[in-house]
Amino acid sequence: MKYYLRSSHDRWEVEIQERADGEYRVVETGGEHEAHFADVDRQGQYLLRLGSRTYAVSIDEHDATHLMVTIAGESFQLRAFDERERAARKVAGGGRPRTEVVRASMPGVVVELRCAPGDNLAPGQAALVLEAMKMQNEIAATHGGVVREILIEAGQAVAAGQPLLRLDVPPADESPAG
Amino acid sequence: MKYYLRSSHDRWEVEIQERADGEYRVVETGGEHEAHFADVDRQGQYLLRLGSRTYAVSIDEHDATHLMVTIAGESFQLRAFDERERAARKVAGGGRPRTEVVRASMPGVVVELRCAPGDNLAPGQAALVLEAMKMQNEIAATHGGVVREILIEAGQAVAAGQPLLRLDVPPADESPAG
Amino acid sequence: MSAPFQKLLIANRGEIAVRIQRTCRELGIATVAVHSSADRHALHVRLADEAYEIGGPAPADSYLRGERILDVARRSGAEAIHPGFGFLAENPAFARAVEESGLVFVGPPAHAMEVMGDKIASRRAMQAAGVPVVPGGTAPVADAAAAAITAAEFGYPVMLKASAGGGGKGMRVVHAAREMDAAFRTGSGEAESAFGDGRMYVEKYLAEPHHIEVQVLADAHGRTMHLGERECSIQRRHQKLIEECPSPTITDAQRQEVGEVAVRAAAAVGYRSAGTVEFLYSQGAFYFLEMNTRIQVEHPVTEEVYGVDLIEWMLRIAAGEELDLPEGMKPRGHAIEVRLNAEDPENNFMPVTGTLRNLRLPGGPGIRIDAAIYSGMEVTPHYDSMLGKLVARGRDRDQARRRLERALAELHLGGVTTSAGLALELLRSDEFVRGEYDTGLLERFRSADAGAAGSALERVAAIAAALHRHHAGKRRGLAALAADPRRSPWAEAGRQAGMRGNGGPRE
Amino acid sequence: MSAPFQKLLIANRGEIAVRIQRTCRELGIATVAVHSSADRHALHVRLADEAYEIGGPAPADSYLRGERILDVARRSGAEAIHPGFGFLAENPAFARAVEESGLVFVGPPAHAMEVMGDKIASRRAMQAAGVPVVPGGTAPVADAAAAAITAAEFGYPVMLKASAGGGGKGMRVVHAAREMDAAFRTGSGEAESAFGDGRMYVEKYLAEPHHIEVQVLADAHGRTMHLGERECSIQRRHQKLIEECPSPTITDAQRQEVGEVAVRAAAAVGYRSAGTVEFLYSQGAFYFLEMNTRIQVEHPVTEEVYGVDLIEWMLRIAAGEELDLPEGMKPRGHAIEVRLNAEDPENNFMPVTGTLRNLRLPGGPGIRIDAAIYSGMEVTPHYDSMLGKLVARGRDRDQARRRLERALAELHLGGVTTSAGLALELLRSDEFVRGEYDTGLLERFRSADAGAAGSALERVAAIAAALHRHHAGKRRGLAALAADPRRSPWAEAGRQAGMRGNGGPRE
Repeated sequence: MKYYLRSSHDRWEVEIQERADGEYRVVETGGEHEAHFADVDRQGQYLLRLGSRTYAVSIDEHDATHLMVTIAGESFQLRAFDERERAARKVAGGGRPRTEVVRASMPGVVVELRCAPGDNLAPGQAALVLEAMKMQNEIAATHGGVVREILIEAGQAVAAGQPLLRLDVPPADESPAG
Repeated sequence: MKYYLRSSHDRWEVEIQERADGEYRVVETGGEHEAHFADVDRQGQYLLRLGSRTYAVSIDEHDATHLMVTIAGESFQLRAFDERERAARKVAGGGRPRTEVVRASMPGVVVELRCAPGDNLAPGQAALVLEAMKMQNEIAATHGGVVREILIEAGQAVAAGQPLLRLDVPPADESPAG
Repeated sequence: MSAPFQKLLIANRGEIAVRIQRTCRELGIATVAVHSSADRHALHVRLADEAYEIGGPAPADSYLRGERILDVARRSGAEAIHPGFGFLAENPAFARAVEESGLVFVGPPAHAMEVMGDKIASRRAMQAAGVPVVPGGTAPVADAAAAAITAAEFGYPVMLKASAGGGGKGMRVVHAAREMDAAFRTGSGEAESAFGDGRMYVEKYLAEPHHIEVQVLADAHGRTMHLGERECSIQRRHQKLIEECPSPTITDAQRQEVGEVAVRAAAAVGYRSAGTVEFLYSQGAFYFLEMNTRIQVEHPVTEEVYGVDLIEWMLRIAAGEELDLPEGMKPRGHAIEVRLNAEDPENNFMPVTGTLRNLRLPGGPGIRIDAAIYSGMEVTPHYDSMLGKLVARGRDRDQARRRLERALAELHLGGVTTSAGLALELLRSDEFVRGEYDTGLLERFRSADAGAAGSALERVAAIAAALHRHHAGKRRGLAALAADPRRSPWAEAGRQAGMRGNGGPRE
Repeated sequence: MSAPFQKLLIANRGEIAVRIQRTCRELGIATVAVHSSADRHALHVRLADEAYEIGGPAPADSYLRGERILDVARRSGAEAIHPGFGFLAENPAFARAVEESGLVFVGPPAHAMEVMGDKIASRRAMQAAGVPVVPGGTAPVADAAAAAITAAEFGYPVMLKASAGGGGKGMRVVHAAREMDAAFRTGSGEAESAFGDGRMYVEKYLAEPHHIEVQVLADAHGRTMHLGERECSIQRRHQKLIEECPSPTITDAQRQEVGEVAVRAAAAVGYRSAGTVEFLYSQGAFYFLEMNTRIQVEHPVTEEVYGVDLIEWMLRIAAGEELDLPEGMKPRGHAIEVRLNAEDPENNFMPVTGTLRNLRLPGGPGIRIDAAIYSGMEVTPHYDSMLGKLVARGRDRDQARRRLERALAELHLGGVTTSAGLALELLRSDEFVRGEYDTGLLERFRSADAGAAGSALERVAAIAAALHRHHAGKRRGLAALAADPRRSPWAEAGRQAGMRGNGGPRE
């Protein structure tokens, strides 16, 4: 089986052949490894051995393809696809969306709007200010683009995940993170 | 619902009326309480509130009726029966068995036999010596009685739980621990 | 050793409530917890002797309701109330109400709180006591235009601050006149929302200063002393992330000097209890910034290095005991603390919510964990994002830093994004290793570095992710052969009961 | 500060392997783990940089296979081997084999081990060096009859000891001649099995003595020093359960005296590395008991009070560095350690096996946990029953004891019976609180007290048990309405995958 991994700035292809329960042969750009991989506590702690190197790995699943992998205190946000999922994504036109919906990352109150329909927001540029946990938090667009629609008003309370605005994302080369 | 609890030296009857999810009225010899009881982590940690007193309770189940309850570092081995189970036990003739099977509490090697068929062992008296974890451990009968049968030989390796000898327990008043 | 009180109410939650409970249990003091409906199963409730629910999840409905808390104190027979930090800790009206109820407030006198709680009043009091302050206005400015006029006097950059402020709320750096409008609006709005007081004032902005604060203790018998300083220059959004004791920046003579200034500052307002005098240190000079009239988040680094229990001293002082620590205590070894916040450093430190799981906590020599977390705990938007603190001590700064680095590598908190990974990177940065950093470190570090990018471990993480997908896919494949397609909550409960109960009654 | 080695092989498992790894990580030394097939997922494997499986679960098939371990050291490029405690730690042949391979053995010279490892040879060496020893025979006795003759010389009670012994194995107290036969038989059998050497000798039995031991450090440049003593008088089955530093029994002058005797004892055998000289203390006099030529389980209490990392010193000394700790170091504060053993105090401390779950670990000021446990860990019969250690330090003995008591109340280790509850009772006993106890405490305490019987919490536990049954019954009742009756392992795996994977691939 082959898997396709992406971080915000890099990508890997990893081929896995299962030799025995928990024993694998792993082939990736960096080389081939005899690997052992085991779920040690059913809570998210894993042992990974590559050759003789060992790693205490913590894995937290956001969903099946979004994983946070932590090794020795360093955390990596990764997306992981199998061949079927990758094919499905290709058909859907690659990773970069044509529109971006900016959502509330947590419940709060919109205390300031910093854009209007038609404004062009750069990637990472603050679109509005959300007050939550007693802090004023700037909410930014990830891809940026032209503001098509603003879905809330200043002063409005919003729930976590609630859509706040919709942008038209300009076409570009496929970004590594999809 | 009424429950019957026993430790090695005491017994309690506890009646539980459910008021709302997690909220109970508890009636026992020591009085009546408004109680809140909640499983906080699905791993064995519970909150118990009796009136305004709160307790961080750890519960480990050996099986449905054998519980180890730990509060503030003090552990209590308890047996807990509901009404149906208690009735079944009464029919079965009370807690005290007519025969006792002494078992190996862990894997090891029998290095010495200290009794022979026909011997009368007192409760707690060592019947044999089992070597395990590099220690010589005396294995004793709980209830004691006359040795009817010895099921192993000195020098033999035994598995955890393996029956070692069988005793005829003399009749007696029902002991609190059953 | 006798207990200063028989029963104490702790008007707080989370790790500071548990921290106070620990000292109480050690001293034989029974504890009364109060909690919101969201905290019904929290660790501070479970570890208390008694607990009372006082309202809904929002702080205004529970932890800020002084009247209800006083009522619980009376009903439960508590003799004293410890407010922890945040919530009612620096509210003079609450402190007065406690004392007027005939109970003991474990903290400073209300008057000291009032003076120090007002930026402008405290600046005036300090100037009168001969304590150096940051150059700046001493009165609130009416609006952005007035602020711009004052700013022009000192020259940009200036710092806009909330008159009622603390914890960085409402604070804004303004680099030029054209930024003043937006900064005043959001800063004042934040202050209004946090303190119910949107007044702002202007101070000279010291470029990349050090944040150095002095721990003081004062008893009711006229003795005020200090327990050295803490360096807290690593901040994000004007909130501290890493703190250490002693400061790697100042000399023994400067420690003595700033300690004496802090004692003078505390004595000037008739201080009693534990408190912290914060200074900016820039080009060899200390400037009074504010006094925090409470126990502080980062108090453990002082405890580790001076061998004292500050919570115990707060309780003893509140009970009228004399502060009998020796004069001129010296720091012994070094301690560094990292705050573990549920927040996303990649997203401007936005607080995040979630359910804690997959916890792996470090141990071994020199490691202290102050937290109130457990697997299954909900991190909600109602409260501060700090989950706990990881503290390392060592014979010297190098050992403390290496131990903390080692412990962060062992630590894992799953279910939420935290600041732990960033803290580890900071500890490894050249500036931190050399002990030559100031409040600009975090920003410089982040603009120079794209986080863990380029780490040799990333490739290993990718392999682990692939193996995890493979593993999970295999489990799902097996499951498809046998599993029940229904996924109702009842069926779920049944499965769990079956797994835990070992299949039902058995004898 | 430079690292004494680049890469170290740790020839051990469990908490001591993790303890050594922690210091290595702090010093920048890469670690190589070896493990049995039973320990494939153990924490010491996961936290290592490299790991090699060396055989089956039984120690004789893995952790005792010196040749295989040496082979791994060569293959991995490790420069040195730390043996931990137990297994090969006091095996002179292994130490020699390591040195002959051109690697460094992190421990004493083989000759010192040999002398101290033989009870009779060490008694002779100590007598020659003017170190007082317990009155007794200096040659092994042929059989029970010969033992009885020697015993008659000193008068009963006497102590039968294994000539090759250590850790209480083979040791028997004999109160009268009629007990000699059985005691000799089981003691010699135990010694034969533990050490491959069943020889026994006889010593005068000191009634209820104190077990006091001195930590020594010696470098390769002729310096030998001591770091005070530990009181280890609370023992079960001749194995220590609670240890503290300093001893509450002896005076400063006695500390100095016994420390100097210990230095003399170590120097007499050309000692190098960390080691412990054990004494019995009875009626004002110290008697040499044995020297443990390794790091000891209870080393953390010394580390906490003297502020040193003993593992680091073992590594530095092994690398040839000079011991540059100051002369005459004084204890600062107090530390107490409780061993957390998987054993049943109600059943003569029999080791127990099981799967660890439901872990709740304490934190807060003054608490240190040295362990290698995790939820889901199998406690097998193959290895020592010690899961880890809980250590508290305080400014004085009273604070350390209160902190440890508080931490034990927070601790929970589920899935196996442990010694933690008994330790808590002992800490609360009058004798321990007063610091007036000897090796007879545990036995006196247990015969006077029926464990937790009569605790006010037992009734609360019974109510919790009833509510738990009710809760479980309700879940089962709900489950019966909806659950799938099949309970195959595949269906189980499917349920878990379903719960964890959030219902399959999604984008």
